[in-house]
Amino acid sequence: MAQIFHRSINLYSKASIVAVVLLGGAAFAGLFAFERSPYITYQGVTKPQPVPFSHQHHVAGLGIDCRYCHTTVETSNYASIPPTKTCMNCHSQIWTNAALLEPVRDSYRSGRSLVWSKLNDLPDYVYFNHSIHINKGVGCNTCHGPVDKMPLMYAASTLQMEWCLDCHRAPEKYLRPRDEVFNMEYKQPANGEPVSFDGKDYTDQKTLGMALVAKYHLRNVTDITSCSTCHR
Amino acid sequence: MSAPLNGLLAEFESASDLVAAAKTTHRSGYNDIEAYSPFPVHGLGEAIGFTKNRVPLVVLICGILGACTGYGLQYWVSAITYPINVGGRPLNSWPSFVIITFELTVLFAGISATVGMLVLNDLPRPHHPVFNVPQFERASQDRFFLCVFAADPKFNASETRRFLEGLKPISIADVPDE
Amino acid sequence: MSTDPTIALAEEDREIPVLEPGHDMASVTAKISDIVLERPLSIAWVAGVMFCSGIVLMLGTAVTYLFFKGTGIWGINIPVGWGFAIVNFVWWIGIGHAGTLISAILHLLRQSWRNSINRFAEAMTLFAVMCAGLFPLIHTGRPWLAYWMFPIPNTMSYWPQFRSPLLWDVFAVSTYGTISLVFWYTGLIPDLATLRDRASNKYIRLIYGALAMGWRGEARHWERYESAYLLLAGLSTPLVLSVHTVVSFDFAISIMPGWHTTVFPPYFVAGAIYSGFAMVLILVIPVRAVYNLRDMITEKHLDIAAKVMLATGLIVAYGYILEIYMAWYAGPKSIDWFTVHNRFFGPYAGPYWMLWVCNIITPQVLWIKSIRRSPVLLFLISLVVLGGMWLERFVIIILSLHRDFVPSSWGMYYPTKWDWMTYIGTLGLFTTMIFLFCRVLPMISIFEIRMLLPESHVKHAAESHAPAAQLEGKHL
Amino acid sequence: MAPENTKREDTCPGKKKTLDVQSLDAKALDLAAVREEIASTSGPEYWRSLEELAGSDEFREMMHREFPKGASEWLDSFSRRGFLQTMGASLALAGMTACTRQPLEQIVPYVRQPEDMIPGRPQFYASATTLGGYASPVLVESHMGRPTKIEGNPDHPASLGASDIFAQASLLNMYDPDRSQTPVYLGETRSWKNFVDQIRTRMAGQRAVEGEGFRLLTGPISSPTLANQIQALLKMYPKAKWHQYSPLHRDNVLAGSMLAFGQAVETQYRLEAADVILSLDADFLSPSFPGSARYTHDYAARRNPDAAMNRLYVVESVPSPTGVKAEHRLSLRASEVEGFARSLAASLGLGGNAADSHFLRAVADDFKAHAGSCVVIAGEQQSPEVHALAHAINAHLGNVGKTVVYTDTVLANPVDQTASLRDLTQDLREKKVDVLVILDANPVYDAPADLNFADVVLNSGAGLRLHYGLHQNETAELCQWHVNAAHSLEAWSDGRTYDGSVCIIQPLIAPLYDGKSAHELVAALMGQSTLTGHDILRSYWQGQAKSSDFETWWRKTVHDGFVAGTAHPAKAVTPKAGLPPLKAAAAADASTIEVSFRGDPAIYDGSFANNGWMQELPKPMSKMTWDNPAWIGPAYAARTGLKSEDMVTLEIAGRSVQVPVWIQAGHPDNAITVFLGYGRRRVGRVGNGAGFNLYAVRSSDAPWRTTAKITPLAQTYKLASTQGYQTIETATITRPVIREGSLAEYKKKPNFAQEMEETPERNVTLYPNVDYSDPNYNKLGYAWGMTVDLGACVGCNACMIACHSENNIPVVGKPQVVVGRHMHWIRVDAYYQGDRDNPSASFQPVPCMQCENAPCELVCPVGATVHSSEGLNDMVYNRCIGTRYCSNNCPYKVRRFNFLLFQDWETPQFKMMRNPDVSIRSRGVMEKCTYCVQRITVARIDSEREERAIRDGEIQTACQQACPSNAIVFGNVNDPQSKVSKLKAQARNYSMLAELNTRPRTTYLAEVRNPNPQLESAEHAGVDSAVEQG
Repeated sequence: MAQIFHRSINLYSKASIVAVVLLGGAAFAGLFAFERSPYITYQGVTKPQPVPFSHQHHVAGLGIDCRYCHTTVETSNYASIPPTKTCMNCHSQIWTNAALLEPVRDSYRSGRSLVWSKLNDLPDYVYFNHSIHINKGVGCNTCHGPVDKMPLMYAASTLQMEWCLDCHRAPEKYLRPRDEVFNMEYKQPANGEPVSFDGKDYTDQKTLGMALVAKYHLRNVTDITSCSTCHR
Repeated sequence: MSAPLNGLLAEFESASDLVAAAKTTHRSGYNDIEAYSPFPVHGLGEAIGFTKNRVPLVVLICGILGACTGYGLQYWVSAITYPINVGGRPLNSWPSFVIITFELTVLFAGISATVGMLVLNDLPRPHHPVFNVPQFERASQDRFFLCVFAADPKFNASETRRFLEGLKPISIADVPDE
Repeated sequence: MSTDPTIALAEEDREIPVLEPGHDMASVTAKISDIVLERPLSIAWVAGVMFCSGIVLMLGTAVTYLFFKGTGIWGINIPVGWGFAIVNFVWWIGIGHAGTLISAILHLLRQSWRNSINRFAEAMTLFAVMCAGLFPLIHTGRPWLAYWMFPIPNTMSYWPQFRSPLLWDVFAVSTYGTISLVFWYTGLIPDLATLRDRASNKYIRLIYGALAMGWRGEARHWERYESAYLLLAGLSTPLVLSVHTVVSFDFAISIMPGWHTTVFPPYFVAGAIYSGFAMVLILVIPVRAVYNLRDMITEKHLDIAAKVMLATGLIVAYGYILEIYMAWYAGPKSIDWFTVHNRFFGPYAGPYWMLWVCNIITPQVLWIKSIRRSPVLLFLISLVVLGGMWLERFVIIILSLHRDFVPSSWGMYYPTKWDWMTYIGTLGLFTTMIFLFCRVLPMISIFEIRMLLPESHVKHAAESHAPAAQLEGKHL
Repeated sequence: MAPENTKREDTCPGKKKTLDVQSLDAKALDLAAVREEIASTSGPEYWRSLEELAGSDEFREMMHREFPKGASEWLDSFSRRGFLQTMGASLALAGMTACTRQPLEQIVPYVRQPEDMIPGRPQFYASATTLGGYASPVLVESHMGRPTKIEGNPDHPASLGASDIFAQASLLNMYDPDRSQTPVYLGETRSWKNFVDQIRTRMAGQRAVEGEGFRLLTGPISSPTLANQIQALLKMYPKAKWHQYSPLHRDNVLAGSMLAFGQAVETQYRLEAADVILSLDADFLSPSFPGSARYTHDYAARRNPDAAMNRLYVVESVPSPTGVKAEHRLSLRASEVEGFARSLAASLGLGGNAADSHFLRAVADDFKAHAGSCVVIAGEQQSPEVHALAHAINAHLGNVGKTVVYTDTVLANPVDQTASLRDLTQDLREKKVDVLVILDANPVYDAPADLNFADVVLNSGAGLRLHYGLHQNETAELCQWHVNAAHSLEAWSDGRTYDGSVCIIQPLIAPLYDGKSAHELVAALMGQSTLTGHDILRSYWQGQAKSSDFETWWRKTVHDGFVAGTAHPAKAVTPKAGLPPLKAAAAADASTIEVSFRGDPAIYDGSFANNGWMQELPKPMSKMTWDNPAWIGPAYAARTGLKSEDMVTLEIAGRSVQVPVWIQAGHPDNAITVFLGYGRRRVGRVGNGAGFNLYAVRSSDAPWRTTAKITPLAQTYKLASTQGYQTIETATITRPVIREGSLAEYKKKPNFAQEMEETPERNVTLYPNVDYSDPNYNKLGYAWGMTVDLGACVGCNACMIACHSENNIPVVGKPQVVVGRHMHWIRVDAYYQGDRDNPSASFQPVPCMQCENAPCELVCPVGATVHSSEGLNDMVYNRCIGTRYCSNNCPYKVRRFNFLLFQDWETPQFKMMRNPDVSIRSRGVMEKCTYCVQRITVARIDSEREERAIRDGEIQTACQQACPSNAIVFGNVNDPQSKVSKLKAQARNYSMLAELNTRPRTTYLAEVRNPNPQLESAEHAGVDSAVEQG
């Protein structure tokens, strides 16, 4: 009987098997990467807005406090997007005829709302409450990132469940004193610059975090990783 | 017979003949030999001096590996990464974890048995010099073959052929290398 | 368990061998492999495949519509949350048991007769498990999320819930499927080599050649091969017993009356083997006739299979009776009493008594040797048993659910046309696969048949070889 | 090599080919040729055959049958939902998976945000809803300007925070997409302005003739403002007439008070002061009874066995929740009740002669023993005589002023509505009418059949027929003009509650289809079309307000929701001497049986017919949905061989209608009860064609009771009862899920309920128990639990509708209910025990038990239902893959599954109506009661922000809040001081199916009844045995 296969096939046959296995693994890994990619999460992606509003200018430049516009952030689950009126408080005096602001003025005249694209968009089955996070010492930029350095706003975090859990499983990693919550310059304590809280200076986040957890009566991890904390 | 010789292939009528022939060949100092049969023939392995079979060891190791993976996975998921109260049961509800542990043990061991066998047998190997010999196609049907490879230090085309003829095969063929 | 009668029998009647005399290696090889390589396509075969794949199309339709509309197209409701889907699942899985049982357990027990039917039974197992595996997937409300049942790292960093019997099922069934496949393929390798070497068509040779992976039957290979095969058998034995045990946990672990019973595992396993052997007979009887394999699958095989059915059938009967006994023991105020009462006289009493007729009463005729050896009768009885086993699952699932603790929530379950289409569809899928299998792979393990031949064992060697061979030796 | 040769032969390639060829094509013997042939033919053939398949009729038929029809078959009740939608939703669902992309969403902020508005936090406004003219005070929850939920007004004595199904469901009425959306003239849509112009000329014409041909038909009205407007209208058109009609009128009550006192008075009951209550066919615990919310509260307050319990006797002709609660129930035909009343009066010494009976004697003695602290309540459907007798007895026993109070009538200008409508019809017949204005009434549908109003109206030649209402209904069809009404949540108005106090109805939202309020319409009739409802209301109250500073007064009034101090004062009335004369009763003819007419418990007179919540609400006694079968008694059924779902022809005075029958346990023999309000033609997609129209056989001279002939038909009709037939087949409950005992038993053995079933030892377990009080496990130490007092529950279903509304529960439609897929998170089970003709019955509300050892959680393969640290059995919809295993393993069967796409993802109105704090579940997902976790979360977050603990009672579940009898109590079981802990500590507290060791957080307080020792021996034995074995 004649050879059916050429000698080289011996190598190929083995190689192909290995290759299939490797490719499978690669595909899997790729999927994971894709799942977390900005394409899916919009992390760091700006979206078209009626007005190119610059947080950098308003926060860093003018030093306006977050709560001037996001009025209900301490009292409600929504931080709330300011009504056109809030913009007009200033812009009826300054930049009164900047072309950029025409949509705002038009909205104010016509009573038609500005329509913004939502950037930090949680799935509808997730119930997030701003007020309690603020109250427990979660800084604005802990989740929203360096807003004061964003000419155009974008979501700084993936807002995926694993991201939420990262903090809910160990809040002490991120907490800060309440009076620092709205401070965009706040830095976590380091040997160089300690953070003082309750009259004590803390040089590392761990101990500070623990102190805050105790002080602010944070619920246990078992409590805040219970499903109904966020899903109902 | 232009191609370089890879070995000599003797064809036998029955399993018994083959075993006998293999024994003699092996005893008379040929080590790089191989016997071929259409079904497992008892004692043929030792006849050609095959002793250490590592398949069981592979299976044992993979089995243990499977067991650890099984319980480890369940324990890690239920008690470490996301501890959560399910129906008032403790986080490490070991009785519930036995089954999947068992399943993974069998899965790992089972796959390793076949894969191990193939790897140790150096399969897949679709091409092999012996296939060059026409009558070898009956090695998978009803004939029994004994091959002495040229790689064997004691091998000598004419010597060995004569030696094999002494074993009363049906036929003897050269195994060309190409 | 099931093997005691068969061993006994292997001693007892010698007159019918497992392989009719007059065969030599060449002839068995030729006979089996020619079915694949030489036999021309018959109109009947083509027609059969066409018909069955038509039924598969129906399955496709049913499943597509299911995905469009949701499980509501079925008859399920609250309280009866599980209907045909799970009934069929358990039924198919049960059928799937014969294969591995025959090839693994009987291999360990050195039952030579299994050599002629194990290949076929294993194929049947694979296809049955295929059909079974379909149901847990499609019966979920959101099948596109079924992958959540597997421990895959994910952005939710949330994982399956390992205390759930359903999850045990997922692992048990997929392990069972995988191992059966591996076992089957391992057994095929030497035969694939044979086909490779006998094929006259170049392309066919290429295909079988590739599948055979260059098997040459080297002594060393055989040594490793045999130990691997033995280990696989050793591993599959607890596996096959565990699978239906785990399936039974779906019910036994719950707290529903009629489900929460410790007898379920053994009784499910027995039932599985019961239906498995029934299916083997249903397939083997026509096949040995059509492909004229009566000399390799002899009446002896039928006889043994029948006895296995008889034995397992009795175990199943014991299960039924135990349920009634338990109810009696718990007393008339107990929920168990009510459940049994509801089975006897409730709205589904019909199916329940049908079940007794099919599974317990009919098979008793198998005590008669002549019936055990009459293919036609065996075929019919097997059909009845298969139906009975399907009814058993229907009774266990629907009858237990439709009336439980709180009377206000009692209900009824009526299957819809979609339930039936899905069920019949899987039958079509199964038979299609069998049809194809018959034509592309050796239905009988050629090399293991060779080992049944007297010439196969080495004469001079004093120490015993495959006792099979000895056995046959005595016959001939 | 012999074998080899043979082999070569039989497999000779040549042979093989020929074989093949023959099988393919006999003529060609050469393989190559054959190959060619195949190549050349196979292609085309293949395509042809496919075309054939696709083109064949069978194929088309198949496609047709399987898809469109199959689809429609499985669509839920709203036929507009189609295939595309299913796909759309599946996509929406896919959005629930982990690795799908969020769709782009938008934020639309206000331009000028209202000061008091905090996005994300609901606001509550006091208002009122009306039913049959009577107002019930409510608080309306509003999210960003969308009313989403209706609660009772806790500050108002008529509600005390409770609400009823009608108030709750009126929310859905407002969002009903089938509402009339524009004025219509002869089928063409017109504008309000256009209408005003048209009508001006007409009314001018009437002005000229002093309203000679002007008729106004309204329903019963309690609104002072509207009444005042109508008076003004009548001044303007002196010769005009004002008619009132509603099919569920209270004519007999009115006639009764005329008979007894010679004047129209309102009768109020003070049940908190009543030790013994006798109901003469009065279903005063059902929400359609004016003041039922308060009555239920007062009644239930006296059901605590540790305090002084009241005792309820019910003599009734139609099984009712009130009858279920009775200690002693006497089942009589409606016609026999008067006889009983007379006998009672006699045996109490008011003259006449008493037919003596065990029951009667017991009641009489009990009454004598409790003179001044007992009360007789007569039913609206009972004859004036019965009412007069009731008044007499109450007066005789000195109950007046104690348990009974008389006041001015709540309805403005009460009239005999049947007579009033009869007059109108007369005028129409005589062509006296030129302008007919029908305000919020639907006589074409619900007028007594003998008036055949439809023809009369059509042939009346009235030049202007105007219908004003929420729907373009049967009446609108016969009117030239239809004006779309504003819903009471959309417009300013007012109304009186049963005690006469005035509630201000304030709009929660601008009219969705800018409908007009009745005030505006009447104003328009007076040529004041520019006035807004708000102006009208204000100007009226400006006149009434006894306050110097109207603005503050008005603001306070609107804020509180009612006008302080407007409750009617008690009124001294003296009953006429002597008993009402005995009317000659028509001799009952053997071939006929007695028919009673009743309003439907859920859809009332038909005005809730297009309300999916109400259609799917299981009626208290039969658990029937979507239909109104006629009730017959078990005895009658046994005699005639009728079965539930059999169709019969019901013939009354020459008119006949076909209805299915339902065997109702406890229904009197030789009688049949039919329910009005169904069988509507023009109400909307939900209500059209549901049930059977019984108005077709109702006559004006016998609106509540008459005799009929029944002839069985050879056909059956599928009914959708959520409890199947178990309502009358509960013989074989193996564990007593409901437990009750008599007061005596309770005194003897307070924990009788617990002893009915053995509860497993807490610590006999392989596994350690979870400690919910451990601060390391559960920091704030809350462990939520609930008790349900079976003694207090009157089965009014308020909890079910409240839950429906709070939790965005979908309506599934009749076909789905039939196959057992209704979605109620809390259900009220009805159990009947003992003699089927006069059974002892009980209600049992069943929400999720929130088991600590939850069987459902254990079996979920993906962990979609797990326990929260506070002991809630969380259901995570977005994790659920729908194996339904949890439901199978739930012994209480409280889990509900979205078998199909039950939720409506399209209709914008419904989107507005939904509670934004609760996920909308879609296809393939399990759902269940969550203890209103959204409310818990809000309360917890608030308390944490304020750094305090949640106060006991701060969290109310929707069902608890609605419950008029306070049967449901929710709270923290870790806090021994909480109300719920105290209740759980009571001896009669028991867990359902405790033996299963599921450790429910929801437990029940066993019902304790206070039977009259004189009668108890007779009845209760039966019940107890039923309970024991049962």
